[in-house]
Parts: sequence; structure tokens; C-alpha cells
Amino acid sequence: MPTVTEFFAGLFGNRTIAYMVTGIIVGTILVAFVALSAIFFIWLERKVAGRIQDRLGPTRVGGKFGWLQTVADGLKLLAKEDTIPGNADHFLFRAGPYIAFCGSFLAFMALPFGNGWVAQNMNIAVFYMLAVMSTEIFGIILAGYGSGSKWSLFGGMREAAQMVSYEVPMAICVLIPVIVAGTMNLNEIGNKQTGGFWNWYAFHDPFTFCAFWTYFTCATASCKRAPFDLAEAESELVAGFHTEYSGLRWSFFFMAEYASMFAVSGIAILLFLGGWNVGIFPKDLSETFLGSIFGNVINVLVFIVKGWLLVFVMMWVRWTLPRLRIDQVMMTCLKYLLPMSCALLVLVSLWQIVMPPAVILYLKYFMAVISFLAVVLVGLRMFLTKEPPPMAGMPGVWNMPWVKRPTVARKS
Amino acid sequence: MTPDLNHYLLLGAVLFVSGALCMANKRNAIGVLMGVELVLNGASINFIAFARFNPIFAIEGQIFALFVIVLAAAEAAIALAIVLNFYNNHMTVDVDTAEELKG
Amino acid sequence: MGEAPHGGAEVINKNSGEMKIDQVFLFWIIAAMTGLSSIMVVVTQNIVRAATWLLFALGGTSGIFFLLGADFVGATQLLVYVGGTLVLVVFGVMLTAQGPFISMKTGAAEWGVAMIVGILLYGVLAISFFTGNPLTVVQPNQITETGPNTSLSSVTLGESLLGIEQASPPGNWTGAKLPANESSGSEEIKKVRKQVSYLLPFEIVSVHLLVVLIGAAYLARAKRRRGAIA
Amino acid sequence: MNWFLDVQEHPGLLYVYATLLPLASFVLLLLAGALRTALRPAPGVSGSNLYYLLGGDAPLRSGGYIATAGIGSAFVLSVFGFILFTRDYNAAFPHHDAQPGHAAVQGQGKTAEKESDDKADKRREQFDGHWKDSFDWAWVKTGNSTTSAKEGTVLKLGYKIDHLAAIMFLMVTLVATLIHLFSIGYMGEELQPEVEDHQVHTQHGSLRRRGRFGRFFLYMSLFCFSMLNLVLADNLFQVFLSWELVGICSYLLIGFYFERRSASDAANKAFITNRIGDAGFILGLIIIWTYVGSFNFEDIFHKVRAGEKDPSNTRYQFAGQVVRGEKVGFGEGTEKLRITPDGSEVVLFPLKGNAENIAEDKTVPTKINPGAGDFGTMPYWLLVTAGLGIFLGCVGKSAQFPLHVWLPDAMEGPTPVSALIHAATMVAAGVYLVGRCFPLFVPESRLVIAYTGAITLFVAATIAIVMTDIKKVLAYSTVSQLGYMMLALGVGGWVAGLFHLVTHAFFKALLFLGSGSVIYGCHHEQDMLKMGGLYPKMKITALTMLIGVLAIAGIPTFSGWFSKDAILAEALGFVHVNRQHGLLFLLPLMTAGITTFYMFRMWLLTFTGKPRDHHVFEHAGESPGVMTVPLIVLAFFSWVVAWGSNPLNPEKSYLEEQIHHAQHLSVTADFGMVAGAGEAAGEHTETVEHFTHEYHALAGYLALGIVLLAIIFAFVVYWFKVLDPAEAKEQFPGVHRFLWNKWYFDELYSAILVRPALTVAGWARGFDINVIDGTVDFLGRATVRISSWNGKFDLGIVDGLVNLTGNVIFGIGYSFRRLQTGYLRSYVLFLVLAAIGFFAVLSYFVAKTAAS
Repeated sequence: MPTVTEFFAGLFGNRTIAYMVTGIIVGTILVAFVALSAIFFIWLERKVAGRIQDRLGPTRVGGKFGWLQTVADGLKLLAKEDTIPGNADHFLFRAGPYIAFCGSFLAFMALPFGNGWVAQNMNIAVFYMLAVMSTEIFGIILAGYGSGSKWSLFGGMREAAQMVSYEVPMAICVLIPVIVAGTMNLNEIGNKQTGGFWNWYAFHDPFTFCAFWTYFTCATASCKRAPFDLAEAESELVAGFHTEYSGLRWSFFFMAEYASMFAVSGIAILLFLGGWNVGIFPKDLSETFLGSIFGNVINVLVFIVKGWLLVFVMMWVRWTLPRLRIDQVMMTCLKYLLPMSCALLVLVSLWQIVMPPAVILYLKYFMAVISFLAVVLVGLRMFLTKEPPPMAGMPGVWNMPWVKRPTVARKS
Repeated sequence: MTPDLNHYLLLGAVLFVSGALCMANKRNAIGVLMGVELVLNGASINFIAFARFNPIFAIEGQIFALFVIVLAAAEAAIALAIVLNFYNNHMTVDVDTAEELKG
Repeated sequence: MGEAPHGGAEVINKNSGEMKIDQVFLFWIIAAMTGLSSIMVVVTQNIVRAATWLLFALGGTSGIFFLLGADFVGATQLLVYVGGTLVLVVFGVMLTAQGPFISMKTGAAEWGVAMIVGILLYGVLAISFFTGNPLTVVQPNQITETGPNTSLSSVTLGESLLGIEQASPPGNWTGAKLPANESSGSEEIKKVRKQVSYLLPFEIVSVHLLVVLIGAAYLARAKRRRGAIA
Repeated sequence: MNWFLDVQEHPGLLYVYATLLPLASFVLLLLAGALRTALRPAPGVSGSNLYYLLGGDAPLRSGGYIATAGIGSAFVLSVFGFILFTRDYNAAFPHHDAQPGHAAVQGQGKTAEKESDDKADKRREQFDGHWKDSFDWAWVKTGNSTTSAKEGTVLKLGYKIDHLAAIMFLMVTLVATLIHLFSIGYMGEELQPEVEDHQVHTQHGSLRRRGRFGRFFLYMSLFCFSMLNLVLADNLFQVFLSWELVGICSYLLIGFYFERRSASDAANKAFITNRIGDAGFILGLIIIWTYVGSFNFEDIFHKVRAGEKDPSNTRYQFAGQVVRGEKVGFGEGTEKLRITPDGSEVVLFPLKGNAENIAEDKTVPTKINPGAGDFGTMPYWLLVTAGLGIFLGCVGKSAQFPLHVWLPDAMEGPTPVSALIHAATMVAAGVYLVGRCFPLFVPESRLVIAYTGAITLFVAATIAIVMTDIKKVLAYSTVSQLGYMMLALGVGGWVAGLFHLVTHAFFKALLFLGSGSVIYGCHHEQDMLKMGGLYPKMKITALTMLIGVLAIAGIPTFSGWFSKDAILAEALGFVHVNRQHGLLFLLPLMTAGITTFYMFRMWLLTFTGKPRDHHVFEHAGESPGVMTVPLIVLAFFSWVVAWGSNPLNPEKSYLEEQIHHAQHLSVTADFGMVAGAGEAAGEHTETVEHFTHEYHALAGYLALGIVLLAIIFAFVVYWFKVLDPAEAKEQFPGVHRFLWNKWYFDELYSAILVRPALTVAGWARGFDINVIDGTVDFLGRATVRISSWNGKFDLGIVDGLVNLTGNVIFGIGYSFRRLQTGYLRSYVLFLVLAAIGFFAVLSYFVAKTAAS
């Protein structure tokens, strides 16, 4: 399959222009995806938060489910006055959001959405993504410092300390599937998990299984999502590093946050959860009768759905768990996650060397099936429960039709 | 103009000279540290450029650049520790206050 | 470059003849950004702004690395420098700042002297580049496109760091013998190449890093300030 | 150490132990005394417990017990040693028992003789191993022989036991033990914390000092050790060491009351006089060391005397002397005697007579056989000199004329010291050494010895007549008796002289201790003229002293009778052969009478008659048992010590027999000597020995007659008072004054020695003050002047140059100092500049190289 660049090179007859056009097109697609994702995520977050908090969330804007709520918010933000505090360092204040967003966005450059559908296929894609996402910290710090506000500064410093710390176990957890796969090329890693879902690296052995949860915890923290959102702890620091921001600059931070959420989720999916593979077909869809393009379109859809699922899990966690104290955050990282990840790294290497192939094979099946059954059981338990939740019947509650609405016994 | 080795070297020289001037001109100790980083980066650019433009150094160049990065990280850590001590002792990070060796 | 490179007239890259990349555009953008940023680091008086410019300079450097096909080094540069060292530097700034946006001015005379010296130094370096460059053996038009298939594999890099000889491309500085079946490169390169193994330096650097970090932690530990704050 | 303890293999070590025991007690007392002194608190302050344990302010009596125990143990060891030694000797030399006193057995078959010789050699070897040993003590580095312990370059310590040493050990330890015992009583008042010395007057009255009981016994122990070591020694060097130790001990003990001017003077006198003698001794030592290369007695004797068994040794009369050697041709018309102890040759100088027989140029001694025995060549005159030198030492030590002057003054010491010095130790040392070194004395030397003894005995005896101090009488009697011994040795009566030494030790110790008892009883009154009639007051003392007097007078059955008769017989035998030396018999014969007279005079004056000083008499009393018991023991020994199988036969003395064995063992055997010196006259067939035996009875009768006359005379004068000594004094004032002033010896020495010495010293002092001091002062002033110039030069020019250099460098440094701004940034700038310079230079040279 010729690459897009070659296609344009043939079209224009000039490689330089072909490169530029390719870059513009790919960049536009990615930016659009990130922005639209952000819009969707903000809406989703509101809805999830509402449901988890027994509310309805946005309901009105755009008709059903309030699906235009985020667009309306965006319009409001665009129209808002771009204020800069007098005490601020203007240059830094302005640069902060862009740097943060750039850091998140650049990560998408190496993220394959489908088999071979990647902006830049790199040997070290996963490493590159980690590296690029780490630059996001700097934007946060600059925002915190440049605002000239002590709340912002506190938030920035907390963010810096937290992210620098959590990057270490996260990187080590990333190394675990990389060791299993033998490459850092995300495209190859995804290709290696083709076939049944028992081929996903999360089920490869107990350590990758543990590494998945460890990685997801670290990823949550590095996206400064609750319960690790110390940087913007509103009960303590007003709004943390973006206290002084408003308007579009503020929205850039949120775009960066949601972008990085999807990015780390994408990494998790590619490394642990089979990437764009559905998990039930023996071959990659792009290599089947569907053809490379159509198959890949399905792959991309599968990938995005998977990513959204993980982002949904992050939201679910956010609105479920209370926020930790900063010392607890650091302790969790340095005293538990870091040693754990190191141990996993060593053990997974030993597993590769020591274990007989039969054990590796059958344990894979076993774990995959058990996990699948667990998910199925939880789902059934969730949807098939006969007992209504305590709040059932209250207004606005998502009604499951097969659950009998209880009659509220009134004392007469 | 197609960039050849000398262009990369000149870019490295820019970084190097900037770093040296940064060391010479910044009164802030951390500024001096930044100068050091710039100097090291200039050297790294040279290494990588040599690695690219001379197959004999294909591996060495990259590995030396890696070493430079690692050592720079170590240097930054220790230098910051020194700066903190300096600050503890002088209540400032102005390197001009450290003139005990003045002749 | 006016003269032909010394000694390597027939040296041919393994990948030469394949797809070539026209790097001019990207090179000039990134080089300009890097150079300007580094100059701005010098010029800026505010230390945090200088750090920001430094960020751009370092990021630009990593871009140069990517451009030169050193993906791994570039990513490392980003991860270690931008994500680690620079944050550390800013930490340092904030831990030692006495007030907001502190700046320490440098005298005009010093600026003048430094400028002269800097220009001199740059001149000397430039002259030394152009007066003779025996190290260039690959012409720019022989540089291949970067990408997963053409750039130096990080696996190769890691294996040479681990000292796996069969996987290591030969080098000429470590003295290991070239295996007889090694077929990469021309005969002339084979003559001068020898195998490399960087396991020991790798270990030394690792231990050095550990020692330095412990030492830094010891040096920077909290202790009572000497003398009362006047 | 095993060697040291192996008494079974080396029974001679018993004597070594006996020697070391007094040394041990000396060390013990020294340490205890030092400790006590160190712990002594300041007045009014209480001292440590240890201080009071050591006696506190008052000396402990146990010091005396320790010393007495030491020397007493030594006596016990000596007894055992003597028994073992005689048994061993009788086993080793069986046929000498049959004919004691004969050096060699003649007249047996040749084969038998050879066999017995072999056996005798073996036995002799074994015997020597038992009783003789030595070990290296110090190497004297001669020439380049530093590595090997070559014979002749090593000083050895060793012991050699023969009968003489064994008997001396018995005598010395017994007498010393008794004297120690006596001293515990006699020195009792030294036990007080404070002793008042009435003879020393200070401005605060009599001197008051601490008691010195321990110190006294300290000195005594060292004294005994020195004497025993002297007897023990098998070499001259060890003898010399002990000799000097004895000297210093006598010095310390004579000067025991050193606060008294007289005592310290006496000590000095004794010491200085002995120096004169020791000078001669050292001279002798030097000669012997130079020419013999060994101090071992046997080595010396072997080398200066030919072996008895050497067939080449025949006796020759040569130049008026008898020598042994082989006559060999010595050029035309002359002859040379070769004495071949080691194949070396000795050229004897003609001392008198046929000097014309030897060419002048041949008289120079030449070393003929350099090699192993290259010390064998000794000119005869050096042999004479060495002998006389050693004898001079003995003269000093044994107080012989003309160095006898110190002994009477030595009476200033405590009386037990006098007893010890006079009887057993110091003066005996001289005689003992003469006996020990007898083979060194050639006939000329012996003649000198004999005449010295004769003069001494006569002079001393005459002085003793007029002395009134009881101790001085005894002192001169000692001198006189020592003269007898020397005389005996000089005339060849080796056995007789040493025999007399032993017997004399007993009765002289008895007499001195007796006099000490008298003095103690009379509260330190020593003048006989103030005594008298003391017999009822102190019967034991009087009777024991009477035994001593009888013994010294030579009354039959008393020990002195045996020995004095032997001496007189020897003298008579010698005189019979050498008629020209008649005085050598007449003087001792007369003196025997004089001795008897003054000894009886002493006893009668002291114990009989009426008390002349009632004060003294009333306070007089018998001494305590600790003093009388030694007297009784000594009296017993003074009587019976010389008895043999028949106490009435003076030639049958067991003691004399034993000394005879010693003569065979140590003096005559293998050294080419026989006892009698009468051969000097060339009488080969009629030896002095022969005459000695022949005239023994005659001499005895003569002596006895004179002694009896003297006793009668003494009784006539001092008992019946027929003659008044005061009248005699008035009748012969000159004689009396002459004798009273001790023949003016002290005055003579003062005139010819002391005064010239003082005068010369005065001149020297003047020279010192005027010339030497003046020169030194001048040099000093000149130096100061030059130094001041030098100082100016130093300050002005040298320092100026140095300062200039320093200032210049300082200036340069000061100007360069500004480059060190201390600013980190400027250093960086300099660094960059240096890099630029470096690159510039480098590129210049690169371009130049490329261009060429």
C-alpha cells in the first residue's frame, strides 16, 4: 500500500510539497479528532458525573441528552474576555496552554488507529509518546508560574512533582508489554495481538495483567485525573494552575487533558488490550476480504470505541473515588507503584525465560476466559438484578425497564 | 540549500556559543546551569550529525549522545543540589556573591 | 563544502539509492527555532523565561535528532531533558526565588565583552569546520529517509549497549574484532570498522547516575541555614 | 637457662649461686631502700602504707636478716660445694691422695705412666667440665676480626674452682656470715629513726641524721658479692672488675660515717691509695692482654710458662735466672732460649750478668711465628713488669709497704667493717691474687714480693707496739700479718702464704669483733689507755680474744702456729739456699716476737689491771648474744681450723693439705713451675722444698722461743709492771716519736707527693686563670665584635636582597592578583578565551602543515 506521501508526490511531482500537504491533512484530521473527542468527552463527563451522582446532567441544549451542551460552552468560551492578571508574566501566561496542548497533541502523531493508519510510523513510537506527553508538564508549570498567583503556583508545583514521579512507574509498566512484544513500534505491537482476545497482552501472563492495572493507575495520575487531581484541587487551590485562565486558553487546557486521556488510553489499548483488534476474528480485519481500507475503517472504529471505554472508566473512577492528599499521592507512587512495577518488570522477564511454552499458552487461555467471564458476570449482575437500587424510583434516575419500580410504602 | 554536515555543526556551534555566553553572563546560578545544558546539547548535535554523516560513527555517535544526555541529567541533579546549598549559604543564587576566591 | 571528503570517495551507504528525503525545509525551520531559542536563553533576563526558551531550544534539538534519524536519542532527549532536567531546573528556580520574576542584571560592559568573545568563539569554530572536514563520508544526497525501515533500529542500539556482538554493528573505537561473516558496508569500511560493545560504559553510567542522585539528595537535604537571616 | 640450673652436670655452679646470693640480697635491699626513699613523705605528712610497711622512718631490722640470710646461704652452698669438690677431686686424681704435695709421680714404668696419663687426661677433662666453665661476655674488636669469636678477642666471664677457691669460699662466707650476725647487734643504734653522732659537731650541736641500718647491710652484701666473685673468677678481667667493686665497697664502708671528717678522709685515702696500686694492676693487665691475648688464668700461664710435659722444656740457668726452654743457636757465640708453649719463641733479655754474650741488635724481640699463638712472644722484662704491676695492685689492696698507710685509717669505719676488710675480704684479695697469679711472677718479681713483705711486716709490727687505739693495734697487726703472707709467697711458700691467709682470717676476724665488742661495751671508747680491768665485765669477749691473741702469737695447737711456722720454715729454707737474703728470715723471726708482745700488750692493757677510766669502766658491759656467739664460733675456728690428724704436728694440717692440692691443680701443674723458688740459686739437686722440710722443726722452735720470750716480756711490763712503758717512752723519745708517727710515712708522702702536687696545681690554676681564660675571653670579645659586623652585613645586604626579591615578587603577584576576580563568570570567560586561543594556534599549525 503506497503511503499518503507517495500518493501526493505522484500528484504534485514535488516531494517537498507532498510532505507539506500530507502533514497538513494528517494534522487537521488529528486536531479535528482531538477537538471533537474533547467536545464529546466533556459532554460525557457531565452526563457520567450526573448519573453517578444521581443527577441527570445536561439535558436541554441540542434537544435530547443535551448533546450540544459542549458546543454551547465552547461558544461561550470563545466569546469570553481573555483576561490576563496584572501580576502575570504575559509571555509565560500565554505560552503555557499552547505548550501543554502541544505536548498532548504531538503524542497522537505516533498513535496508530488502525493497522498502518498512523501519522508517523516510528520504531520507538511508545517511547516517543511518553516523552512527548511529558512535555505537557512544562506547560502546566509555566501556567502556574506565569499567572502570578500563589494558588496557581501551588497547583503547578504539585502537578510537576506528581507527574514527574508518576512517569517513572508508568514508563516501567509500558516496558513490560514492550518486553513481551520485543519492539516499541506500536503498529507491530498491535499486529502481534491479532486473533482471539486471549492473545491480548493483558492476558499474556499474570504480570502483564497486573501491569495493566498499574499502568492504568499511573496513567490516570499523569493525566491529573481524580483521584489524583491535586493540581486543580478546587477545595484547596480554587482551580489550581488554571485559576487565572479564562476563555479559549482555559479550553486549551481541557483539550490537552482530554487529549492526553485518550492518548494514554490508546497506549493502554495498544499495549494490553489488543489495539484495533476486535478479539474474536482470527485475522486482522484489514487483511481479510474487507480490504485494507474498509477493514481498517472498522479497525479504527474498534480502536476509538475501546479508547472511549477506557476514558469512560477514568471518568467513572473520577466521580467515584475521593481525592487523595498530596502526600498520599506521592506515597502511592513512590512506595507502592514504583516497587511494584520494578518487580513486575523483573518477573515478566523471568517468566519469558523460565516458563515452559505450554504453561504460557494455557495460562493465557485460562486468564482470558476467566476475565471475560468476570466481565460478563458483572454485566449480568448489573443489568439483571431484580433488586432495585435504593434510589430507584426517584425522579431522573435512569430507569431500567426490566427492573420493577418499587412502590414506595407510605405510612398512612 | 541542502543541509550538510557543516550546517549541523554550525547549529551545534550556535548552541555551544550560546551556552558559553550564558555561563559567562548569567548571574543567576541556575542560568549558568542552563548554559551548561546548552553546551552539552550543542555537543550532542555534533555527535548525532557525525553519526548520520559518517557510517563509521553510526553507533558511537548515538551512544555518546545518549551518554551525554544521561550525564547531563546527573549533572543537573548535582548542580541543583549545589545551587540549593549555595542558596542556603548566601541567601541568594547570585554567583557573584561567591567571590571568596577573589585575589 | 568546497572540497571532497578525505579518504572515502567510494564509501556508499547501505541504503543509498533508495528513497531520498528533502530535509531542507524542516531543517531550516527547526534549526532557526533552535538557534534563536538558544540565543534567547542568553538574552533573556528573566530566568523562568530563559527556561522556556531553553525548552524550545532543547525541543528543537530533539527535532534535529529526529531529523537525523536518531529517533531514540531524540525521544530520550525529550523525556530526560524536557520532562526531567528542565522541570528540575524550574524547581530550582522556584526554590531559590526571593520574589516574583526575579532578574539579576548583567552590566553592559560585560555584555560587550561576552559578545565579542562569543563572536570570536563562533568564528573560530566556524573556521575550523570549514578549513577541513575529513569526517564527512556521506554526502547529503545520500542521506536516506527516516522511518521505521531505514533509520537505525533502537533494537540495534540497545543490543550494542548490551554488548551482543552478533547484533552490534561494527565500530572502530572499541577494538573488538570484526566477525568474518559480517557483510555490512563496503570492504573499505570493513577494514576500519571493528565491533563495538558498550555494556561496560552503560553500566558505569548507570551506577554513576545512581551515585550522583544519592549525592544530590544528600547535598540538597533540608538542613538548618547557617547564620541568621538578617 | 637449663645450663644455668644444671647443677648435676656442673656442680661448680653451686659456687656461682653462692656468689650471686649476696648480690640478690644487695639488689633486694637496694630496691627496697629506693622504694622507701621514693615513698618518703614530706615532714608532717603521713606516708603511704607501703612506706610504713618498709619500716617508715626507722630502718627495718629485716634488712640485716636478709643480708645475713644471703651470705649464710652462700656459706651453706660453699660447704656443699667443698664436700662435692673434694670427693670429685679424690676420684679424679687418686694417686695424689697418697702423696699430697707432689706435683708429679715419678719412677713408674713408662707404659703404666702412659696409660695412667691417658686415664688421667680423661679424668682431668671430666673434672674440668665439672668445676670450670666460662661464657662469652663481650667481644673486643681487634683489627678486622669482627665476625668470628676468635680466641684472644673475647672477654669471658667464668668460674674455676680449685681447693684454694673452695677454701676461700668457705672462709669468706663463714667469716662474713658471722660478721653480719655480729653487725646486727653492733649496728643496732642505726635502727633508730634519728641517730645522734657525737663526733660531728654542727652549729646546732651534734649531728642528727637518719639511721642507716639497711644501707650498711646493703654495702656489706655488695662487698661479699664482690669478694666471692673475685675468688670465683677464672680470669683476670673478672678479677679486676671484682677488685674495683671491692674497692668501692671499702670506700663506702670506711666512709660510712661520712659526716665525720676523719671518716671521709680515710675513705678517700683508702680509695686513692688503691688507685696507685690499681694503676700498676692495669699496666699488668695491658701487658698481658697485649702479649697473651687472654685473661684466662690457665691460658696466660700456658703461654708464659712451658708445659711440664713438653720434652723440649728443660731448665736453664740463664742470666742469673732459671728459665725453661730449649737452647738453640742464635748466631755466632750467642745462644737463645726458646720457650715453646705454643711453638712461639721468647727472647729473654739479660737482666744482669752476661750481656756481652748477646749482640745488641739481636736483643730486639721478634715475632717468629705469627699465627694462632702469636701472643707467645713476651720479652722477659715485660713479664717482670707485668708481674710487678699486678703485684703493685696487690700491694695497694693488701696494704703492703709502701702503700700500707690507708689501712690504719680505715679503722674509721664501723668495727665489723674493719673485721670484714681485714680478715676476709679486701686485704685478703691482694694476697689471694698474688697466689692466683703466681706463675706470672718470675724470680725477680718474687724477690721483690718477698722483700716487700718482710719490710711491711717489720715496719707495721714496730708501729703496733706504741699504738694505744685498740683498733689501730689490730690494724697494724693485720698489715704485719699480710706482710708475712707476702713474704711467704715471695720466697716460694705458696702453700704457707695462703694457709696463713685462711687462718689469719679467722683469728683476725675474731680479734676485730672482740675489739668491736669491747668498744661497744665501752660506748665507743677505743683508747686502751682508758680501759683496763675489763675482764670481769666481759668475760666471753676477753676469753675469746685471748684465744685470738694466742693464735696470732703462734702458740702451739692454735691455728696461727701452723701457718706461721710454715712461713718461717719456707723463709728459712729460702735463706738457706740464698744466703745473701738472710734478712728474709731474720725479720719475720723477730717480728714474730714483736707481734706476740704487742698483742699481749693489747690484751693485758684492755682486760687486766686496774680500770684507768672509771667512767668507761662503770658503763662497760658484756655485749648481747648476737655479738658474742660469733665470737665464740670464731674462737673455736681460730683454734682448730688448721688441725690435722695430729694437732701437735705442724706439718700435718688438713687445711694445708688441701691447699697443696690447689697448688698442684692451679699453679704448678702444666705451667712449668715448681713451688720452691730456691732454684733461683741454681741448686738443682737441693731444692728449697727439701730444706723447708728439713728446717721446719728448727724454724718452729726458734719462733716458739722468741714468742715465749715476748710473752714473758709482755707480762713483765704490763702484768707485773716491772718496767714502766712510760719510762721507756721518756728514755727513747726519738724512737717512740718515730714509731708513734708511723715512721713518718704520712709526712713523707705529704712532703714528696701532696705538697708538690698542690704547688703544681697552684701553678696550673694560675695558668688557667691568666692564660687560658684570657685567651678564651679575648676570643669571645673578638667573636662578639665580628658577629656585630656580620650582623650588620646580614641585616643590610643579605636581608636586603632577600626582601627585595620578596617585594618584587609580591608586587608582581599583587598586580596579577586582580585577574583572580573570584567571579565564576569571568573564569568561564577566560576559559572560552583560552579555547579560542588554542583553536587559533592549532588551526594555524594545521593550515601550515596542510600547506606544506
